[in-house]
Amino acid sequence: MDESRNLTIVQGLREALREEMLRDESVFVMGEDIGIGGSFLFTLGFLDEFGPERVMNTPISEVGFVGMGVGAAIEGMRPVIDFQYGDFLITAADQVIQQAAKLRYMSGGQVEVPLVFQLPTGASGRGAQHSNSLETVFFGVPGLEIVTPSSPYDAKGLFKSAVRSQNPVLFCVHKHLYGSRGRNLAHRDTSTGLVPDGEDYTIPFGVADIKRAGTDVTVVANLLMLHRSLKVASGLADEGISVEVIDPRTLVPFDLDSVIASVEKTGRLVLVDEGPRKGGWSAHVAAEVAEKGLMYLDAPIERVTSLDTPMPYAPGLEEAVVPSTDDIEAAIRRII
Amino acid sequence: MDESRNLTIVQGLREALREEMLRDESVFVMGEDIGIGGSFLFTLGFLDEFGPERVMNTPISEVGFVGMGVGAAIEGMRPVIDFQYGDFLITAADQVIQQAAKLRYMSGGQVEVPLVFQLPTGASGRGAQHSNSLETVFFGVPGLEIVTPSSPYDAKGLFKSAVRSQNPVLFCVHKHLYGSRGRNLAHRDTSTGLVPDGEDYTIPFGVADIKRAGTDVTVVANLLMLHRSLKVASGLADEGISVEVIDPRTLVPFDLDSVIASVEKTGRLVLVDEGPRKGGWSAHVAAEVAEKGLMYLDAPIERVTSLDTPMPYAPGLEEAVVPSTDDIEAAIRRII
Amino acid sequence: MVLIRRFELRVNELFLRGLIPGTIHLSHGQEATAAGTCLALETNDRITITHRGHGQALAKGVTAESMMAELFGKATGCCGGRGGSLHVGDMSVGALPAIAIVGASSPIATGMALAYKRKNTGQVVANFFGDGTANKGDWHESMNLAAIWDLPVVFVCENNLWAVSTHISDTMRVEHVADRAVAYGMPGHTIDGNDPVAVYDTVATAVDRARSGGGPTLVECLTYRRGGHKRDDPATYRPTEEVDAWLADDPIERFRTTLLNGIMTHAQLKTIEEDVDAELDAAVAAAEAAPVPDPRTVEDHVYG
Amino acid sequence: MVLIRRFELRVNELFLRGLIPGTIHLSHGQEATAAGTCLALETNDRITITHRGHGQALAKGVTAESMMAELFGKATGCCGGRGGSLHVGDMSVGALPAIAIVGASSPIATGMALAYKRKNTGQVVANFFGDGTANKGDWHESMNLAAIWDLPVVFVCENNLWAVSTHISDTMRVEHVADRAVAYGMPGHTIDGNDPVAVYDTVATAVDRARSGGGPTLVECLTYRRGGHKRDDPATYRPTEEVDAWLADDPIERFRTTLLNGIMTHAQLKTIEEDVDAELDAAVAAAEAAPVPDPRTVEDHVYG
Ligand SMILES: Cc1ncc(C[n+]2csc(CCOP(=O)(O)OP(=O)(O)O)c2C)c(N)n1
Ligand SMILES: Cc1ncc(C[n+]2csc(CCOP(=O)(O)OP(=O)(O)O)c2C)c(N)n1
Ligand SMILES: [Mg+2]
Ligand SMILES: [Mg+2]
Repeated sequence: MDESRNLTIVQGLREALREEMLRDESVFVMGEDIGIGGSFLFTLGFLDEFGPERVMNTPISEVGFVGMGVGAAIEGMRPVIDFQYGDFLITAADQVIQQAAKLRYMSGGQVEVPLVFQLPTGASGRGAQHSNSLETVFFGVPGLEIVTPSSPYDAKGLFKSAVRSQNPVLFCVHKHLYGSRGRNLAHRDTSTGLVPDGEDYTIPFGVADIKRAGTDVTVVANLLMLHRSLKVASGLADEGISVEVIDPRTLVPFDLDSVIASVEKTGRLVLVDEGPRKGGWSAHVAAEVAEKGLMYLDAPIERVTSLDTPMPYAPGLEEAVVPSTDDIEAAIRRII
Repeated sequence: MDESRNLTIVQGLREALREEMLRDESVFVMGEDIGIGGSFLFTLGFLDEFGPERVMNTPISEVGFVGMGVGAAIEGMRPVIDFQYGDFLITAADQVIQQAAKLRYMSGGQVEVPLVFQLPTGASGRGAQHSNSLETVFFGVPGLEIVTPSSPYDAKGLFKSAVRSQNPVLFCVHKHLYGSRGRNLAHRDTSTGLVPDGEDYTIPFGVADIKRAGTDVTVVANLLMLHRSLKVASGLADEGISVEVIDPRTLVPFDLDSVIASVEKTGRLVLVDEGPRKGGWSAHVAAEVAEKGLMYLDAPIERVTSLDTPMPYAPGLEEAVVPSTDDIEAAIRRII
Repeated sequence: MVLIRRFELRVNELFLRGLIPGTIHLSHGQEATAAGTCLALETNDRITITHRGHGQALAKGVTAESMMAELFGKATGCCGGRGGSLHVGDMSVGALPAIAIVGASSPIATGMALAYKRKNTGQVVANFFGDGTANKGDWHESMNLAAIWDLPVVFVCENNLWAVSTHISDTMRVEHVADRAVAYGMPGHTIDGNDPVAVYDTVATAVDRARSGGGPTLVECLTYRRGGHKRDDPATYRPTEEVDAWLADDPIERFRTTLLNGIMTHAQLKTIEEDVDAELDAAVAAAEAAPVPDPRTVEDHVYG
Repeated sequence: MVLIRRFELRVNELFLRGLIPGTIHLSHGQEATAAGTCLALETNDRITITHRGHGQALAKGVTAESMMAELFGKATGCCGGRGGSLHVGDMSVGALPAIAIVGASSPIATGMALAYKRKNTGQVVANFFGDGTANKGDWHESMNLAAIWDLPVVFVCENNLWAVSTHISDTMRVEHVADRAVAYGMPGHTIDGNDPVAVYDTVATAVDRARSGGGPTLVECLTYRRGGHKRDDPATYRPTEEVDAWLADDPIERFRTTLLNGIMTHAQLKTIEEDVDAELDAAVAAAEAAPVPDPRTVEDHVYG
């Protein structure tokens, strides 16, 4: 592949949205201040290219424009709604949980709601109200699809699938992984990557990706935690500990089969999730494995999660709450 | 105890609120149409006894009056907010998740938010938008306490603790368990019960109650599912299968020790939760046991939950979604 | 209007006989608002429906048969039995299945209007809502967004003075919901919602305006519930004088008088009533006979 | 006002030097609104603070020292380092730690006012918010609730014409936020927010009204951000003429001229500036020297 195509996630997303908008007239994007690119520069340049009808700057009215997305989707449009911080979607939770996710079902299949939310997620030094893990908050809602990409290649392919999905999709990207200009980019070595040029590929939902193969222990991690886990895995390799790192890529649907197949091989499972300890995808996966894969386990299932606190502001406190590479390594060592 | 004191849950709650309002001037109640008792007649007669200043009928403005509850609590009041259906709290999710739950922490302990939500929860034949398990929706939010009483005695004692708590409390009561006039009351034999007269008792949060002792398998269940589980347990007793039924009573804090102690004894665990399969308290408890109590398990951890669908209206479909006594019995038999 | 009235009374009866599960919110007394509004719309225009939505749905053309079956929770219902009374609707006649969360349909209607504008279809959507709904932030945001983007939506308030047991004068300091339109730079009208002609005229003007790119209008129709909020509510909280005055002003009786004044004959009206009764008899019979949904399909329609 | 201005410029500098983590929203240019409002309040009155809240907090009496330490994420900060720039505040001087979700503080302020009314304390709360916030349903619901219950709250809009990069004229069809007060039956005033005396006078009247049981008032203060929305925003979306006109109307320069007109001398003003600089030097030094919060305390204050 063309080495100049070593992109960041936001670049991959931007390409995906642009290509989808060129391909399909019904795709449009709305959100706050997206005329200047939005908070993570996801729509940088789009207003010039597509004009204000397809790149709609909204007032600060989340219930209003999320509900509008639902209505426009019902009537055949494919809205993409950009959030400056995914946290603000909580102010429109009813439109997500009670409307978007349920209208298809409660109408007996009469309507569908193809709608994508672009949601910066996770902690990034901004304190309690700007650090929710949206993929945790909305995890248990039937009718939603939830995507958490961790590489530019995945992000682009998954985003195209999101736009083409007939369901509401929460597309959650960690704030430290976009790589937008002026923003902190964590783990540049693993969080940037090659993306093919001009190829219209998609990545299906519900297919996990083994980001690193291994035989001694299975680690399932996503978003920022995937990169921390990869780092730990490569450190442990020097000691001869072989860690398999699985990126579920989508949380709903979740590729449980791949996780269980890996556990069957390794006998050990560590789940790494930036959300708080109570609930979230990692609790669900642990529960599923404890029911369907208990016979393969040679050790307790370890979960590495944030502490059950709101997110503190001071950098040292935030570090104490969110799983670190040390925490991940310790969990692996506990069961090996 | 006085046999005439065989109460329903709503009677227990009403007594608790009344006694707390008499005891403490700062307690007041607000909500929609509570002047006529509210949807489940929780405040029946309160307007006459306490007047409109302490029994505030609100407009349909959930964000507004929930936020007002937060503000009033900060300034030393103890608001109780009554919901007609807990589902409508989702329209005020930001005030719960981002404000009430976090203000104490992000202010460094400068403020506290003692605030109780009275939330009818679960499915009751009204279709998708009136059947959310609120205890699932808000389960993972650090800073909230979540209570799910299943008997009048517990309800009264827990409600008093809720009013006296310094934290925001979601007090979730199953719609089929109130026993309000004109409403369906499920499992009258176990869901009504004796409540002592004139005794100012409280039940602490985080202490599970063994509703039925047993030795072969541990069932943890709450709300309507507790009563279904008790029914199954008494049926299985005839076959000589001894089921221990634990009612966690509060989900946050959760009394994990009691569950693990029971599993140590029985070696088998079934969790019964009306919420959908993905997430919720039962996934969390399964994950915790798979981490901290794996060595005690002689069989996979079974979870019996609703299907991952919005709630359908037709009675036969709702029954297919929500765990039945048959589903619970089958899960127990699978691991015994 | 006669169909709505008799449908509601029939439903009430069936409910009391235990044939309809769940809960119901009847709209008898408010027929003129639903009928007048929907008459001003084309078939491919849309409405959004409230929790008190049977009348709105019938007025837009949802059949009594498919709706009755839905209320019975049958597979032949307009939502296949998945919706129930709180979610009736039929997209094939332009009636979005009802949204039972107060205020939540206003932004959705606004978004539907956005789609019409973008796709240049010339369609219009009427968003029904109640007086109590105008205190919900969702509604406020929608009014503003529709206004700034000149979207083809007509906001139709069924102001029946009460939100459950709470009188409008206890929830707002303005007299009329339409007084709030000015905050969004939108025209607002308060009209007699028990006069189907007045409703038709005002909504038709608003629809024309919307269709021609003139943007949204708020039409507030003054009307009244003839019953309680829902089936088990005796509505004793309403002052007798108010109830008496409004019940005396029955939209159907009034319109009957108008029609008998040279437009239609007694015999013609009688025929309408008989047709309606026959239609309802058939609807009930069909609903009773229809199969319940197959539980094995319960996971259909969660995802597409 | 001088303290606010210099605090903000100092913070900007420290941020660029990498000493302040997180993000910051500066309020220089808007000093007169914060100062005029808080001067009209008693110490035991309250304010709620926005994301752009340093000025509001300082005006209410939060010390530069405790706020600077908070911005540095230090244990001595007003929120013990748990809050940061987005959540500054100090209840001991009546400043509720800031709420960074747009619109969310309005219902909370309204509820605080309810407590004062119920407990008969005679207190008043001023709820600061921006022009962009008036499009949020949360705000709408609060305005209405405060109005129907005559609660002692003053809604103070800092209308700086922009919400991030979005001009007020693109988000509402009315010219002024205060034009919306009529929808709630509440008095609304639009005033020169760069004139501390005008702000003081109007807010003081509103506070008196609130304190005496007259209910809430909406005061819209026209003002301007001297910088971008946040630290990395060059604000190039704003038209040059608009920027030039507003920057020329500096509230501090203007008030200086007023004061020099016989009220204070150059020397006195100079002393103020020197005192402020000394205070800020001390605040920065203290913040730099202060300890970071102990990670072992990280789980404190989740529950009480
Ligand atoms: C957000 C929300 N809050 C509360 C309810 C419960 N509820 C259903 S209808 C209703 C009253 C609605 O009043 P109004 O808008 O005037 O309509 P009406 O019932 O008079 O037709 C209420 C409070 C709800 N469905 N949704
Ligand atoms: C609910 C919500 N949506 C979006 C944001 C992101 N945001 C922070 S400040 C801001 C602009 C606010 O504008 P305005 O109310 O005019 O205040 P100003 O910044 O001009 O002081 C936005 C969109 C937020 N914090 N909360
Ligand atoms: Mg009404
Ligand atoms: Mg502004």
